[in-house]
Amino acid sequence: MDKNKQVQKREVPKVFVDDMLMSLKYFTDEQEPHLAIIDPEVCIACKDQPCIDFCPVGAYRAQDGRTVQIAVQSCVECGTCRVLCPYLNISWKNPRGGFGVAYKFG
Amino acid sequence: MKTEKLEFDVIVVGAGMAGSTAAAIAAREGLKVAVIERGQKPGAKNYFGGALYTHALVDIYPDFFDRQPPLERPVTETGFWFLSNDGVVKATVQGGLVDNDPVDAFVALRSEFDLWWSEQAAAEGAFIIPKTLVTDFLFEDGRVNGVKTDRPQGDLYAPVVIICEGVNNLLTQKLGLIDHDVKINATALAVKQLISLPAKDINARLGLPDSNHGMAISVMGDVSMGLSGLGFLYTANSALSLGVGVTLDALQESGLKPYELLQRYLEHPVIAPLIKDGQMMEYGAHLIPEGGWTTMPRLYTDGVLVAGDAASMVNALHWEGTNMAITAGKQAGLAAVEAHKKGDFSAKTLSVYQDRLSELFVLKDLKQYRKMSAFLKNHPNFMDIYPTFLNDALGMFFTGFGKPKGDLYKKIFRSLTSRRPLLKAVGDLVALGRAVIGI
Amino acid sequence: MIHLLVSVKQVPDTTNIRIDPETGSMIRKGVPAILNPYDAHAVASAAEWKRKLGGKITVITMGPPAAEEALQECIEMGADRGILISDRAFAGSDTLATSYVLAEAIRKIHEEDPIDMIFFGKQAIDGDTAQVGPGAAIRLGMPLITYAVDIQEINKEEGFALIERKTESGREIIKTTLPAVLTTEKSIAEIPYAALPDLIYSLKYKPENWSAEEPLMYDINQIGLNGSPTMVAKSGSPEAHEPAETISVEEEGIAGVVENTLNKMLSNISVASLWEELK
Amino acid sequence: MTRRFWVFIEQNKGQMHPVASELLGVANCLVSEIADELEKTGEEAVVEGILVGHQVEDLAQEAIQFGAERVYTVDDPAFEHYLNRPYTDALIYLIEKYKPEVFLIGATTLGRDLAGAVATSVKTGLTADCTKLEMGPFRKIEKKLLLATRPAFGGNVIATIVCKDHLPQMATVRPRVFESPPRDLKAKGKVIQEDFKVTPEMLAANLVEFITDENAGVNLEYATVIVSGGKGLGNPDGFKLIKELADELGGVVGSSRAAVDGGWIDYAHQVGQTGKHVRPKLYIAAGISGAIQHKVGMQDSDYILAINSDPKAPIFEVATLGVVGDLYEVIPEMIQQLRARKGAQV
Repeated sequence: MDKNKQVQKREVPKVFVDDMLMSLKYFTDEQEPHLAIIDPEVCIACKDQPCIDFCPVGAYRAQDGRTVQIAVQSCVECGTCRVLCPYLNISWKNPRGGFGVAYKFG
Repeated sequence: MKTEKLEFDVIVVGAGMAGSTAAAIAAREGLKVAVIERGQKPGAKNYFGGALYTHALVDIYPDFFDRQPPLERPVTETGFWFLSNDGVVKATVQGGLVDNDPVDAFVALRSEFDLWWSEQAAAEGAFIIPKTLVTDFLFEDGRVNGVKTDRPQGDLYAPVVIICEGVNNLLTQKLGLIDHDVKINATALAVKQLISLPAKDINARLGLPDSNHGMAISVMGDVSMGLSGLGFLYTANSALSLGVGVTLDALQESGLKPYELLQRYLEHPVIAPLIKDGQMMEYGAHLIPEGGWTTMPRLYTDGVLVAGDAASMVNALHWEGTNMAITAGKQAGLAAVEAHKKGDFSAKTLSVYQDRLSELFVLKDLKQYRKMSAFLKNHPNFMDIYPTFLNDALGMFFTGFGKPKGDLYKKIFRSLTSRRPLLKAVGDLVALGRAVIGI
Repeated sequence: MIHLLVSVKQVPDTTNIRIDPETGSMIRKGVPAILNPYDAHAVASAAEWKRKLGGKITVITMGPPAAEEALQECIEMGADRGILISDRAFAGSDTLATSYVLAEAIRKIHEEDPIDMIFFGKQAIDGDTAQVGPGAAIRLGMPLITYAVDIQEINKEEGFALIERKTESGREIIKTTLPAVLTTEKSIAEIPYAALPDLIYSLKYKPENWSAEEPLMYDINQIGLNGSPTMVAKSGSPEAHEPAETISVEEEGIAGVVENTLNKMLSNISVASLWEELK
Repeated sequence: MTRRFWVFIEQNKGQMHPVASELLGVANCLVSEIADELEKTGEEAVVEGILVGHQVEDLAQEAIQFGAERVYTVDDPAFEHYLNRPYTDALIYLIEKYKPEVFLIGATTLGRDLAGAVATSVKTGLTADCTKLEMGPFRKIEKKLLLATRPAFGGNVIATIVCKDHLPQMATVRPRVFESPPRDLKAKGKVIQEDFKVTPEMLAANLVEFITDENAGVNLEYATVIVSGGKGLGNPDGFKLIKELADELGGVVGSSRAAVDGGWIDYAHQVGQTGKHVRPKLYIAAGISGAIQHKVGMQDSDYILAINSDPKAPIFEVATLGVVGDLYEVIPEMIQQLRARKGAQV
């Protein structure tokens, strides 16, 4: 018997990233955040703002549609934004010693 | 406030696989070694699939297993799973050549293991300084003779600095050992979930006789939705480690959210039952350098050596990264010892580091596979057409009962050629062969 | 030159707790142990006054051997001497027994090297009882100022200090004789980013180990289980409620959803009575 | 022998703190729960108020009207403003004189400060921030004990604690965890003046100055409408929108701990286990994920409206009604429609 039913492609489920972040331990550096947008105007002009999608912890969010803000305390320092931002508009440093994510399992 | 200068024989930047190894080897030979780790503790910033390889571990500590290392399950079954949209072809091997004592690979969790691995280096005499970020180098008449950190009075001096800073090699770039940042076509972003499950459920669902058996699986096909990337499945003691890595440029073009791609993988009809009623213990993300030879920085200069991910020492196809880091860490440590014996820390003396690595699998494999990341980039069909074809072919083959086999083979053949013209498919195979052989 | 003492505690990080569904008890594995945040700010405050007036800081903690790490963190922030009070006999101590153990240790240190000010963090984030500071103060017969948000002055010569504390109704400035016991809020001081030499010193520092017999002989009837009038009769995870009725903006559009929400909300009796008064 | 159930009548400048009346209600419930034992043993149980202050006679009557059969008062100018040492010593004196069985104190900053010192001096057990109190059997102990239930480990565990072989069994309770009983203006009860002298050495620490705090006006605990914001606001100025909605409903602004820790709003607004415990008629939670530590502080509200863009946010577990959407869309629309509805009626 031929299985010829049209197998439709499984699409991508909608996930709310905060549910993921609940599992992570951070030592948040309130005094010196390690990420910053160099020139906010560039983000407003940026057509598709890919950072909102490619960041694995969804730290980049567009407030009222255009201005992009970074939830720095969620960052896991993977470095993707530094190199994938189409305009290299992110000032990217490692957090100060001892701060940032601290994986419990890894 | 104490104010005298902080002087060491060797400074190692980063207490990961490469760093703690280099420190242990140098300290073992009597050198005064400092390891500067930016995390709260060694292991806090490290994340992988993944498995450690026994050959490298026992090479550093012959009595490795007597030291009760914090490992998860031994890998007794390994191989490939080719996922189609709703099925899988499992090509795994167990027993036979894989059944060794000790086993060739162990699943591990980096936070616990890397901390333990750094403690072994401390036992050799290395001094581990956590919670401190190296921000720059110190120079004396043009030569590196120490590092600056982000702490007040944060300078440390040593004639040899071994950089093991990981994939985001900002210091290596700052020193000019490489003229570009991480390449988006030769680096993958991997996201993973560690899902806790009772050990007996893992054993039952994966067909493992007991908790002393484990799996390390490379998952290809539907997991990356045709993007160039790989999925994986590892069995921890009472948890499953499931993740997927996708090359950065492919990720950007797709517009996919990494955690949603991962969720889709976890909801795959073959995967979902494995993790039913599991509780997510931790989600994480990390870059994997896949450029190997093509994105490797200069490995040494006056007073400086580079090892591990910072030097792109990862062979993605074979999931080899930690063993390369350990082997390179050892050679860097030995090179530092020799330099101290000679009292000369010039690039010429330190070049022995690269010579040694060239004779070992580290540079040999990376050179051989130097075309691999480009190959995978230009042949995405290995990520969707062929895995799906494999599923269809075997699916038809094993349900072709009572039908003339001649037609069956024609249908199987057509299920390939309808997706990929024969000549092109043969061409792909040849290209794969060449990328693997490295010609 | 002043001598300040800070009593600290290593606690499991309660923001990352996982509960074992069967036993209802906390899953220890993978839960990082940290220096109680309120105590860290207390040490930071002591370090500020050590810099201002010169002197030294002693930190004590009662806990398992692993609590040594918490003391190391205090040394890193500027403390000079760390004492770990650890003994199996202390296991199961409730706040009454704990305040006895800490108060007696402080008394012994005070006899050998008079202390001017004793700090406790406002509470520990695992127990949240806020009873150990007040308990120790009464046992030592020293004045107690809780919820301190700022130390305005410490005057050793004239033997007084001015402390600002915060209550629901407002802020009080208290003048107290010395030595005194403070429990402090986080705003008492910011945690410094230690200089490298201090961090290195703390990594090499080995705290002193005190037990139930050495150097102080504790009364076994006042420590551990037999020194603890309170005990846990039963524990479990809070019962989960089934999720409420939810309406989604995506499905009904913004105006429709809000309309629907207000209708439902204002039809609830208690909310309705409110709404009447408001109009 | 009389089994005494005591309640500390906290007062400030002649005003009785409502938590005292709430605890008088609880004390009377506890007495009713041991009625069977009283019958068997023929003992008598009584709810008594403990009032410390200066010129506080009329408060004693108020305590009686909320359910105290008897009130012991300690009146001295030194008690006019709360100081730990004199209040503690006065209570120790009364406890040693009358030997109460249970002693309930409001978990205000004053109460927590006082209870810890008193419990340690009389060497008894004290359970803090209880969310449930009842008299019940415990193992083979002959008399029923006070079963005090409270959250531990940041609210992740609910523990029931007993204090055995030590009296009084002490417990502190957050304001608004229990309802005040109705006030019976015709209630009669005895007021007993205790003479307790304050000695100078009790005043080693004394008040120099008192500054009323503008945020102190935020009486979150007794507000009937609270609109709370959390990290979901994205930034501090999100609280302007929260304030606008709160004003529209005649309510007060609350917040999650994460917003306070981020320095977005003063601690006085924090609702939750380490903040205020509230029980308003209407509680609106906007952009609050609903960690257990927050839910513990507001789940007793009559009506809870949760607005969150994450359908799986834990806050929806305690909400009466949940709106899944962007608060920056939902709230402005709510304000508009509320004004429209008000405009239409007036």
